[in-house]
Amino acid sequence: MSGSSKVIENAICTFCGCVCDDIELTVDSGGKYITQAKNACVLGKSWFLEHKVEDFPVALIDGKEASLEEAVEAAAQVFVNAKFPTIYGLSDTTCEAQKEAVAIADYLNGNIDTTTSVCHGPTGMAFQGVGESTASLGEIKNRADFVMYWGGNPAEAHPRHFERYAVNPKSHWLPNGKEDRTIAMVDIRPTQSSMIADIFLQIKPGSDFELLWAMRALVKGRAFDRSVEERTGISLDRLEALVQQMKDCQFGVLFFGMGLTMTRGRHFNAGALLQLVTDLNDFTHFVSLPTRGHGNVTGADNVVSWQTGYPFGVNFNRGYPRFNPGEFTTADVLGRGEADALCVIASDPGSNFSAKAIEHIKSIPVITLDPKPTVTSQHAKVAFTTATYGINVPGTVYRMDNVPLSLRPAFDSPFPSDEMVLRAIKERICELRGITSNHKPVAA
Amino acid sequence: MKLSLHTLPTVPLEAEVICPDKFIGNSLDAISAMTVMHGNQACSLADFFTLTDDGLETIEVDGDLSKVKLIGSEMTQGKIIIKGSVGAHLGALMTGGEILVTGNAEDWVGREISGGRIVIKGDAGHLVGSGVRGSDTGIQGGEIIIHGNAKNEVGNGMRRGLIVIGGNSGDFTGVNMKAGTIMVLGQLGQRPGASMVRGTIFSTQSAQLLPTFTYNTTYKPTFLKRYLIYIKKLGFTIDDAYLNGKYQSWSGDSLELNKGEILLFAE
Amino acid sequence: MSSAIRIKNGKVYDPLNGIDGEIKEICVQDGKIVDSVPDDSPCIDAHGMVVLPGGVDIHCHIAGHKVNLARKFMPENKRHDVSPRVNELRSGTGGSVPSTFTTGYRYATLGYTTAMEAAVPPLGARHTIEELHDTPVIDKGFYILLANNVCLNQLLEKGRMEEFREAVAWWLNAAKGYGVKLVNPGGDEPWKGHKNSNVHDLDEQIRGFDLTPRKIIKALIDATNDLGLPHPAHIHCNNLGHSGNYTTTIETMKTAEGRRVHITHIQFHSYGGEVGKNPTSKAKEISDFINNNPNVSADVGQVMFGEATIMTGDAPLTWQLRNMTNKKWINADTECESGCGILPFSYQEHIYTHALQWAIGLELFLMAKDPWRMVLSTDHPNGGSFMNYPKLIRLLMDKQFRKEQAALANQKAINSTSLLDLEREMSMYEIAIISRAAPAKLLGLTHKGHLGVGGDADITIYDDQEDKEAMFNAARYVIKSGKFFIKDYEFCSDFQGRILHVEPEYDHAITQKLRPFFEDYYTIQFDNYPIADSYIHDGEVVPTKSLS
Amino acid sequence: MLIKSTEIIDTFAEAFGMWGSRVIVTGETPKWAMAAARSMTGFATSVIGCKCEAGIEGLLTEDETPDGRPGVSILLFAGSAKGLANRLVERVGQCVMTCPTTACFNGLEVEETVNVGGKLRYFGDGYQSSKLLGDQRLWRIPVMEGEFFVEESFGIQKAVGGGNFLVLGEDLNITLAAVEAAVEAMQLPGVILPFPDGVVRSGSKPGSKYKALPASTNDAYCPSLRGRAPRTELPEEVTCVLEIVIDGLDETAVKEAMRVGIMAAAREGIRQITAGNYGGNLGQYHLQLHELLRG
Repeated sequence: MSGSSKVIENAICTFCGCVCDDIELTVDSGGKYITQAKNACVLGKSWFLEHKVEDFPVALIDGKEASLEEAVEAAAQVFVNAKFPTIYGLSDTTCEAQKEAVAIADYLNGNIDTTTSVCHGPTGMAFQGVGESTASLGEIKNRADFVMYWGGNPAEAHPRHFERYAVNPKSHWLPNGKEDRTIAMVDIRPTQSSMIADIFLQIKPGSDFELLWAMRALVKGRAFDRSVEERTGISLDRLEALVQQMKDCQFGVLFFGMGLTMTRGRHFNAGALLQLVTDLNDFTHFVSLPTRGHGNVTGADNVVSWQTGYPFGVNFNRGYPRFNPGEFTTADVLGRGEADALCVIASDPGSNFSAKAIEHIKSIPVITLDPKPTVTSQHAKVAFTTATYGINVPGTVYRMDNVPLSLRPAFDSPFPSDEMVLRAIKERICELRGITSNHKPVAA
Repeated sequence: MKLSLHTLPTVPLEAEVICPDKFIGNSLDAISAMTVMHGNQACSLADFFTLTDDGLETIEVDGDLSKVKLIGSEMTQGKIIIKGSVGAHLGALMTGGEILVTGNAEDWVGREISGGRIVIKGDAGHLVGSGVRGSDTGIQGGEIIIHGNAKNEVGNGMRRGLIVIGGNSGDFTGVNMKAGTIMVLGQLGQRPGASMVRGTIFSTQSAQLLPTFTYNTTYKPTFLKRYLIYIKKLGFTIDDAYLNGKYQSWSGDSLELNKGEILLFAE
Repeated sequence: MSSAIRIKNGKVYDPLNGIDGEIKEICVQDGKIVDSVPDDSPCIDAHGMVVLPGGVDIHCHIAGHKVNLARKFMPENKRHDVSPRVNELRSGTGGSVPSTFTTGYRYATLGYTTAMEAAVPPLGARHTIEELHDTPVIDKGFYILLANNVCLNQLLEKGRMEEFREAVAWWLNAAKGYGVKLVNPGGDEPWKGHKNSNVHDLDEQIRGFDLTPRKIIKALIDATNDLGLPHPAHIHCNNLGHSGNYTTTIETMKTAEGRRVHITHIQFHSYGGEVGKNPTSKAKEISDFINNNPNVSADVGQVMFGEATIMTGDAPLTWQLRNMTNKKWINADTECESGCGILPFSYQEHIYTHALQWAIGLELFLMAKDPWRMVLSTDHPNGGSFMNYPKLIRLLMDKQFRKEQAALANQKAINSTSLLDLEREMSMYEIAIISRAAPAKLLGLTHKGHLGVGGDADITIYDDQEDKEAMFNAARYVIKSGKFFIKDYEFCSDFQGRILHVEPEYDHAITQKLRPFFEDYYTIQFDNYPIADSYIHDGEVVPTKSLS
Repeated sequence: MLIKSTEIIDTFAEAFGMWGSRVIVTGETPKWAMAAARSMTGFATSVIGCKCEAGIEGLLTEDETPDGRPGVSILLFAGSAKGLANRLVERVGQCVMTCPTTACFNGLEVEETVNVGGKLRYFGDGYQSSKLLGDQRLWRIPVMEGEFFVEESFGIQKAVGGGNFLVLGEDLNITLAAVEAAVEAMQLPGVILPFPDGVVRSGSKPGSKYKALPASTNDAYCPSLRGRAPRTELPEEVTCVLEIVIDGLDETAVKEAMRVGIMAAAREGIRQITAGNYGGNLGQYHLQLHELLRG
C-alpha cells in the first residue's frame, strides 16, 4: 500500500449509537491514518482523524513490556486463579469480541457485564417490567410526524440524529421533511437540541416521573391532581394540548436519554416513558427509543442476551447464567468489594466509577484491552493494546435501534483485535481448566 | 445447631444450605460437608463455619455474614437466628418458619416469600419483599419486619403479606403493589405506591404523593389500629398519638385500578 | 475419531425410502449415509432401538431480533429452567425462548437436527445469522419477510411483475434467506400508518397502495414458484386468531390457483364463529380443502398447555392480545419491511379458547389424509416450546392418552369439536413422516429427512418404549452430519451446524432500481445492506430449479 | 342435699347440643360497643321463638381487644352450624355494622369457621377491601362514618344450651333476691344467660295441647295451677319459681356456672332448687345437680 491514497466508501462510524454508515474515508498513502472523513459529524471526524497507530507496546505486565503470548498467559492465570472474575466494558468493540468475552465468563464461571449497566441499564430493566413499542430508525425517518426527545441532547451527543433519522429527512409520507413534523423537547434546561424544537417543556429537575405520570393520566382519561403543575413547572393547559397532539399524530416517536434514565427514579422513569408510549398506542401508532451512546453498546446487549438469555449483569458462578442488576452489575460488584479479578474491555471504569469501586479496582488484578492507555490500564496487572474496531478491525456492530452492520475498516493495525486476544485467552483458560473444545476457529 | 464464621469470605458466599429444612435429619458431619459456593468455587460449610451441635433445631449463626447470600432460602419451617449482619436474598422464596437477624441485611430480604416471618433488627437494603426483575409479582404472604431503615422498592409487586419498616423507607415504596400492607414508621421516600393496584401503604410522616393519588378524608381507620397493636406486640414502640390519631387517606394509583390507599398520619 | 459408523439391528423408519420398521443396517461415512463401511468401523448395536432420520422443524422462531427481544424481555420465566455448562458445551437458559446454545442443544437432544427460523425482516438477517452461528449442532435457515415490503409493494401496484420477481431474488440473496415468508400480508401499512388498524379481507385495498392482500399473496406465490425455490411461499394468513378466519385461510389457499404453497400454523387460522365472539372449530373444512388440493401443504402450529411466548410479525394481533391479557407487550417496527409483536402468554386447560385451539390442532393432524402435507409444529414458542414435541407425538400416537388429556380441558370446548370421535392413532411411520420426511421434502432438502445413500447422516436413535413421550424426550444417540452429539445419552461433543440458504439467479440490473429506493426509504446504505458471503461461516446453498 | 336451708333436689338439668360462637364487638367508647352488643343480643332468649340465643359474656378492656379499643364479648348460639352462620351474618350486619364506630372480631380460635365478613362485604358495593393479618382475613366496608371493620370468618363449635336450674321460693321478693345473686355470681367466661337479665319466669315443658306450639307453660311449677294441673312439683310453701338458663361453649363451663349460681341462690326462704328435665329423653346432656355441686 504505497503511493496512492485509499478511499473507503460507506464506512461505518462507531463513535456514537447512530452508527452512521455513509462515511467516506480517505486513508493516507502510507496506510497509517485517515486524512478525510466525508459525511462524518464533528464527533465522527475527530474519531476517525485523530486515530493514529501509536508506538505502544502490544502488552504490559505489571507495567513492563511483554509479548502477546506472555500477556495472554498472564491474563489466563489471573482469570483461572480468581473466584469471582468479572468482565466489563464491551460497548466499544465488535460483536465477535463480545462473543469471546461471554465465552470466557462462561468457561470461568465468572461474571460479565457491559457499560449498559451504567447507561441504559435502567431502560433494559424498565423494558423487562412493562415492555415497549419501538421501531427501527428508518420507520421514524419515513413516518414520524411527531418527534419528541426527553432528557437528551442529540445535537451534541448524536449530531446526525436529526439529519439522518428523525427531524430533517423528507420521505414519501413526509414530503416536506421537518415542516411535516412536530418536534418536541423535554429537558431541565435549554440545549442546542431544544433550539430546533417546536415545543419545549422546561421541567423542574427531578420531576420527570411526575410529568410522565400526569401525561399517562391524561392519555388514559384518569384522575390526577393539579399539583403536578407546581411540581413540574408545566401548566396543565400546555400539557393537555401536548397530549392531544400526541394522540392525534399519525406516527409518534419519543426518544429518551440518560437525563431520564440516570437521574433519581432511573428504571421507573424509563418505565413511565415506555408505558406512556404504550398507552398512546390505544389512539395512534407510537414508538420510543433510547438514544444510546457508545458505538456498539446495543450489540453488547444483543450478544449477551442471545448467549445467556439476559442482557447485562450476568453471573456464571453456578455454571449457568443468572441475572440480577444491582447484584451482578459491575459498579455494584466492585463497590461492595466482591470481584477478585477484573477484565475491562474498551472501557475505563477507573475514571468514572465510585471512589469505593475504584479503590477496590486498585486492590485486585486487572486486565485491560484498549487501543489507548486509560486510567484503568494504569492499575492493570496485564494491559493489552488492541486495534480499533471500525477503523482497523472488521466485524459486526449494532446501531441504537438494533440494526446490525458490518464494519469496513480503513487500514491495518499492528495490534491484535480484542477478539483475537480474547480468543487466545479463552483457549488458554480451556487448556488450564481441562475443557476440551471442538469449536473450530471461526474464519474472519 | 450453632454456626460460627471462622473465615471471612473474600467473594460472595452462597449458602442456601443454611436452612432448617436442609439440616433436619443430618448429622453434624453431613452438615459440615454441605456445599456452599464461594464465588465459583464449591466449598464445604466447614470451610467457613465452626459447627456445634447444641441439640437444638434452631440454627444460630454468628459472625459478619454480609457477604453470605441466600441463607434460609426456600425455608418452610423452624428458626434461624443470625447474630450479626447478613448478605443478599435472605429467606428468598421462604414459605414458613422464622428468621431473626440482629444486625443489618443486604438487598432482597424475603424475595418472593409466601409465608413465614423475617425480622431484621438493623437496616435492610433495596427491594425488601419484592419480586425479581421482569416479574409483576412480589411476595405472596408472610411477614417482613425491619426495625431500621430500608432502601428503595420495598414490596415491589407485593401481592399479600405484611412489611413493616421501623425507620424510613426509600423511593418507590409499594411500587406495583397488588395487595398487602406496608407500614413505615418513619418517612416514605419519593413516589410511594406508583402503579399500585390494591393494598395499603402507611406512614407516620407526611409525604409527597404522585399526582395520580387523590385525597379522600382524614379519619381514624379502625383496621390500622389493629395493625399497630399487632406490630407493637412484635416489639415496636408505637406512640399513643399514632395509635389514636387521625390519618389522611389517599386513593390511587388512578393509572391502575385506583383501589390502593396511602394513609399518612395527620394529627 | 474415525468418520465411519455402522448402526446395526435397529428398527428403521425411513418413509422417503418406504422403509417401515425394518431391521436394517445404516452406514455412515464422512457425514453422509453410505452403502457400506469397513468392517472395523465403530458400530452401534441398536437392538431394541428405533432409528429415525434427524427431525426437521419447518417453522419455529429461534433466532433474530424479535427472538432476542423476547429473551431480554422475560428474565423471570427462565430462572428455574437453566442449562448448565457441560464441559465445552456452553451454558444457557431455557423457558419458552431459550438462549442460542441451549436452543441448539435442546433441539438436538430431542433428535431434531434441522430447524427453520420462520420470520426474519431482511434488515435483521445479519442479526439472525449472528445468532444462528451460536446455535450449535443443528442445521438451520430462515425465511425472509416480504409481504409488507414497501419497495416490493410499489413494484407490484405498478404491475412490474418481472422486476418484482427479480427483487425477490435479490432480497433472498442479499439476506441469505432460505425462503419467502408472508405474515399478515398488507397489514403493516394500516398498522404503522393508520393508527394501528389492520386489513381484514383479502380483497380490501391496502391504505396508501393500489393493492390488496390477495395481489401480494398471488405475486409471492408466483415468484417463489417461478424462481424455482426449494420451498414455496410460506404464508401466515391474514386474520390470525380471529373467529371466522377459516374463510380467509381457504381464500388464501385458493389464491395459489394450483401452484405450490405452504400455509403455516394453520391451527390458528381454522376458526369459525363471528368476529369478537367465541371461535368454533373449522378443522373439518380446512382439512377437506387441503385433502383435495395437493398443491397445498401446511404445518399445524399445535397449542400446548403451559407457558408460551407470542412472537410474531403480526403486530396488530399481539396488540389485541395485550388488551385482553393486560400483560407487558412489545411492538417493534422494521423500516419498510415488517412489524413485530411479543408478549408472554400461557395456555390454560380451563379456558375455552385455549382448549379449543388445542383440540383443533389435534383434529387437523388426525383428519389429514396425507401426512406429507400436514406436518408437525407448535410455531415455537407461540403455541408452546418445541420441548413439547415428545408430548405432542404421544398425543397423536396414543388415543387413550389423548382422551385423558382432553378430559382435563374445558369440556365445552372439547365437545364442540370432533376430537373425541377421532380414533386414529398415528404409527411410528407416520410420525417419521410429519416430523422428518415431510418437512424435509416440503423444504426441498433432498439430502435430509431420510436415511438413503447420499443423504446427510443426521440420525437419531431412541430406545423403543411404550411411552412415546418418554421415548422422544431422550434420544439415546444423536448423530449430526456423521458426528456424535449424544452417545449413550451423554453429550459427547459440541459443533456448529450449517446455515442453509438459497441463491436464486437474478438480473443485476435490478439493483439499479433498488438503489434509489434505499436512498429514499432506508437509513442504511444500499451497499451495506447485503450480507457478504464471508459472513456465513459454514453454509450450504440449496439449489433452485432453473428459471426456464 | 342441703345447702344452707335449701334443699337441692337430686335431679338433673337436661341440656341440649347447640352450636356456639363468640363475637367481639369494639367501639370508640364503651358506650357504643355496648350499644351494638345489646342490639345484637336482643330478642335472643330462646331458640323456641328467636332462632338463636345470645348474651353478653363480658366487657373487654382496651388491652383485651384486637384493635385496642373497649369492647364487649358476646356469645351466640343456635341449633345448627348453618343456622348459626345465618344468625351471625344477620346480627353482625344489622346490629354491629349499623352502629357507630364499631368493629367486629371473631373470639373463638377453633377449626371450624363460618363466613360472616366475607358475606357482609358485598354491602361495600365493590369499594370493600380485605386485609390479611397472619391467618386472619378482615374486611373493610366503607360506611358514612368511616369504615366497618369485620373479620371474615368466625369460629363455631359444638356447645351446650339449656343448662338450667329452678329456684323455688317462699315469696316473690326472696326468690328475686336469690336469682339476682345467682346471676351476678354467674358472670363467667364461656357462658351466657340468655333471658332478661339472666332470669326466666316462663319456664316451659315440651309440647302443648295446641298442635302448632312446640312448648308451653311448665304447669307442674306454676303455683297458681297447684290445684288444677294434673301434677305439681311444688312444696306447699312455695309461691314463686324462677329459672336461670345457661348456654355455654362447653359442658364444663355450663356446670361451673350452675354450681356457682346454685350456691349463690341457696338461702333462707328458698325451699328447693331443682332443674328442668324432660325425662332424660330429649337432651344429650344430663347435668346432675348433686354431682356438680360435689365438684
